[in-house]
Amino acid sequence: MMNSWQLWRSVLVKDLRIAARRRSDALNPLLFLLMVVTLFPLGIGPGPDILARIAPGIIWVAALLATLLGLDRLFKDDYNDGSLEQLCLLPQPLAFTLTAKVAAHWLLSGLPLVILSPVLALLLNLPLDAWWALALTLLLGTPALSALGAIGAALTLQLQRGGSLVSLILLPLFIPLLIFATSAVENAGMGLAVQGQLAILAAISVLTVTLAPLAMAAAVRMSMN
Amino acid sequence: MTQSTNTAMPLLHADRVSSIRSGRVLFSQLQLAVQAGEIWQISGANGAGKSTLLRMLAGLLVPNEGEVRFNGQPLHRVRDDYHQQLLYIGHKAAVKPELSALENVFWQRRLGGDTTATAEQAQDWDVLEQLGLLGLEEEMTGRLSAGQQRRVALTRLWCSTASLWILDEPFTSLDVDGIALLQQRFLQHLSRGGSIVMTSHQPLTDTQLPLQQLTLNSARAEVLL
Amino acid sequence: MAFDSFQEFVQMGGYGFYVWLSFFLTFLVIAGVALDALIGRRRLQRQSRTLQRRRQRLSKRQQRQSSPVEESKR
Amino acid sequence: MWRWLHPYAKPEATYRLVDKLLPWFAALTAVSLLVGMVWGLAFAPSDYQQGDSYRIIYIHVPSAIFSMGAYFGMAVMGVIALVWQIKTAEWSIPAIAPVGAAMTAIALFTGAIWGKPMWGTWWVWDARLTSELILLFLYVGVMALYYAFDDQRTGAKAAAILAIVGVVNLPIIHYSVEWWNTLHQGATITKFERPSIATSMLWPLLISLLGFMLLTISLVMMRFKNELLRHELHRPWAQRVLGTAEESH
Repeated sequence: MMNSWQLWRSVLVKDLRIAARRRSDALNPLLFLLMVVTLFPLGIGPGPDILARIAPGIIWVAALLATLLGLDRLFKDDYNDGSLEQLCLLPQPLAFTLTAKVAAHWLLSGLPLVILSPVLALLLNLPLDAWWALALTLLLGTPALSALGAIGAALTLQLQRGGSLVSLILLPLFIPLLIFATSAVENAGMGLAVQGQLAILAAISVLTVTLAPLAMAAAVRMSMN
Repeated sequence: MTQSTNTAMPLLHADRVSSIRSGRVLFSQLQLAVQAGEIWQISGANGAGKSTLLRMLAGLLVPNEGEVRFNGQPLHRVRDDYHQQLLYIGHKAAVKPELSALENVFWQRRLGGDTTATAEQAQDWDVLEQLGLLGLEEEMTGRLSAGQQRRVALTRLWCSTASLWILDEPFTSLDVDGIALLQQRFLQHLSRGGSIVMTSHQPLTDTQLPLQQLTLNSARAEVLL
Repeated sequence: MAFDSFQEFVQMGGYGFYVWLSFFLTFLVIAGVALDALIGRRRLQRQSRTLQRRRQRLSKRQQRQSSPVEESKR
Repeated sequence: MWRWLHPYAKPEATYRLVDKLLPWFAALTAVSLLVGMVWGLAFAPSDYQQGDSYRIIYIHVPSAIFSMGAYFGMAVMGVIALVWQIKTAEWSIPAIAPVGAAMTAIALFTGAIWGKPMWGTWWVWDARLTSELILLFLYVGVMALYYAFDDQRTGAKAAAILAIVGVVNLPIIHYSVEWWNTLHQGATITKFERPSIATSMLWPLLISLLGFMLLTISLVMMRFKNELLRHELHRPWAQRVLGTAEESH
């Protein structure tokens, strides 16, 4: 019999392969993020001081919104073509299998954000001391975004137009991440310690990534109705 | 509405199951006992609850009343064992349009629990050849015709080791040859002691199949809301 | 008693507007929730009656279908 | 004719129980709220710093506490519904959510009204007000999710899952907002948390707390009765209760 780990890997590989063949789906949220970040200097004025001050907030809020955009493709296609019900019918635990899909989502939405962060920092005139903190907060925080987002996506599977509802139920849950991440970046810019915030972010991510699959599995089974 | 009181313990037993969907009683107190080596055709008008019954048998839906038993044990208690023995192909056939036919076959085999799987295997080619898909194996499945896509989905019947097949409208969009091929495969499966529960609007043409019928009678359905 | 006269009680040491506004709004919200529950019950009653009528129509039809002899007599 | 539907279902027993208890709870609510409010408004002494404006505390604090309490209760019901598959627990969630949201709304606007004379502005990003605002969003999410489903059973199950996810997050949100508040405002006077409160002010507050607890429970019971009837509308007992049952059947 196939063990859970083998199944996990093949789900991940399959999802990445499908994403590779539909590149625009993965790219659009990133382009959206880039454009939102561009809009702020245009709306507020290009003064470097004020931009640097609000940069962490802007980048993180834009990252939250970009995550929401990409959630649609997380389970919906698999739900519509019947793959998801096949995953429910496997002897391997569903909660664990679903983490493979979350991992694929993170590799396609969270990781590119981390890679893109120097560019964003540059655009918003973030001091050099702060951009590595920004990259670290994104690296530590985005797994939690993907995992929480997956709960929202799974809960709204049955609904035809779940998009705005997903934002409604998820954004309040994102708030702690936003608070600790932006504060870490701010502190780093002022040359203060950031270990505390980063530790909390890591703790939130670990907690979310371990607990969220249970809620996801319950939501997916509920959607089989 | 009730049939078959065999003395031997049935492989799969739906014991007085009822379904209430969006305020209507689709069926109630329904009895179905499937023995090893039997093939059952569930028939009934549109909306009579055929797919619902199959999903209940597969364990995707919990009956509103009654219970489904596998080897005498309630499904939720023997879920993993049951799912190893089960192959369910629903209305939506879990074929990924972004993957090639060969990749889909590989993925289907993985879902079937095959561990030895590497990307390309001789047996995959055999199966594709039998189903008349040779020469299309590198084509994206989304670009194939509906009947060809169905054939890709049905390759699972050739790869799986499951003893119980639950098939929702397997003949949909297949041509005459395809239907004949599938019925041959049914005979093979039955001769090995396997069992099949299926729905179909078409009458099965192969007279050798020891077909048993269960008709869902929607005229008796109660309107609740 | 913290106030000497009713007038003073209403004025709340100059904060009367704020205090009474919050009490009034609170009352309004609670009354709204309670009223909504009562209206909900009315709605359920209406739904139940519709349901009964539908069931009657259906059982009549079924009787007619099951006894065609009576049908022809009429 | 209805033989396949449980002859005596659990929801009916639940309904009878709630129906029997509700008048008692309602009466106790009325008494304790009346005592608490009259005592708080007329008899408790005036605060030496805030004058009589502090009397808003007698609704602000209880409603804030039970807005959280109701959410917690909703999550407990969600766990019961999902773990033991008890449908009446499932149906209680749409009964609790609007009441909790109403409590949250009360806590929010009483806080804002209190802020106006104290701070000169209707809205301050105070830790508790911000937490209440986020709590309101959480309630709105649960209710929106429930009403988005055509099938109420699925909707209730989805709401149950979301309520549980929310309650796990609630302490984290609460802590992070408090931390954020101290970070950005420094050690300013927090207007709601007084270091100590005089006993003469505390007693009416405790009675108001009791009153709001009973009020929350009574309102939930009222809505819960409706939810039970709504899901059981096709059963004879619900029709008898609603007075729409027919004689011949």
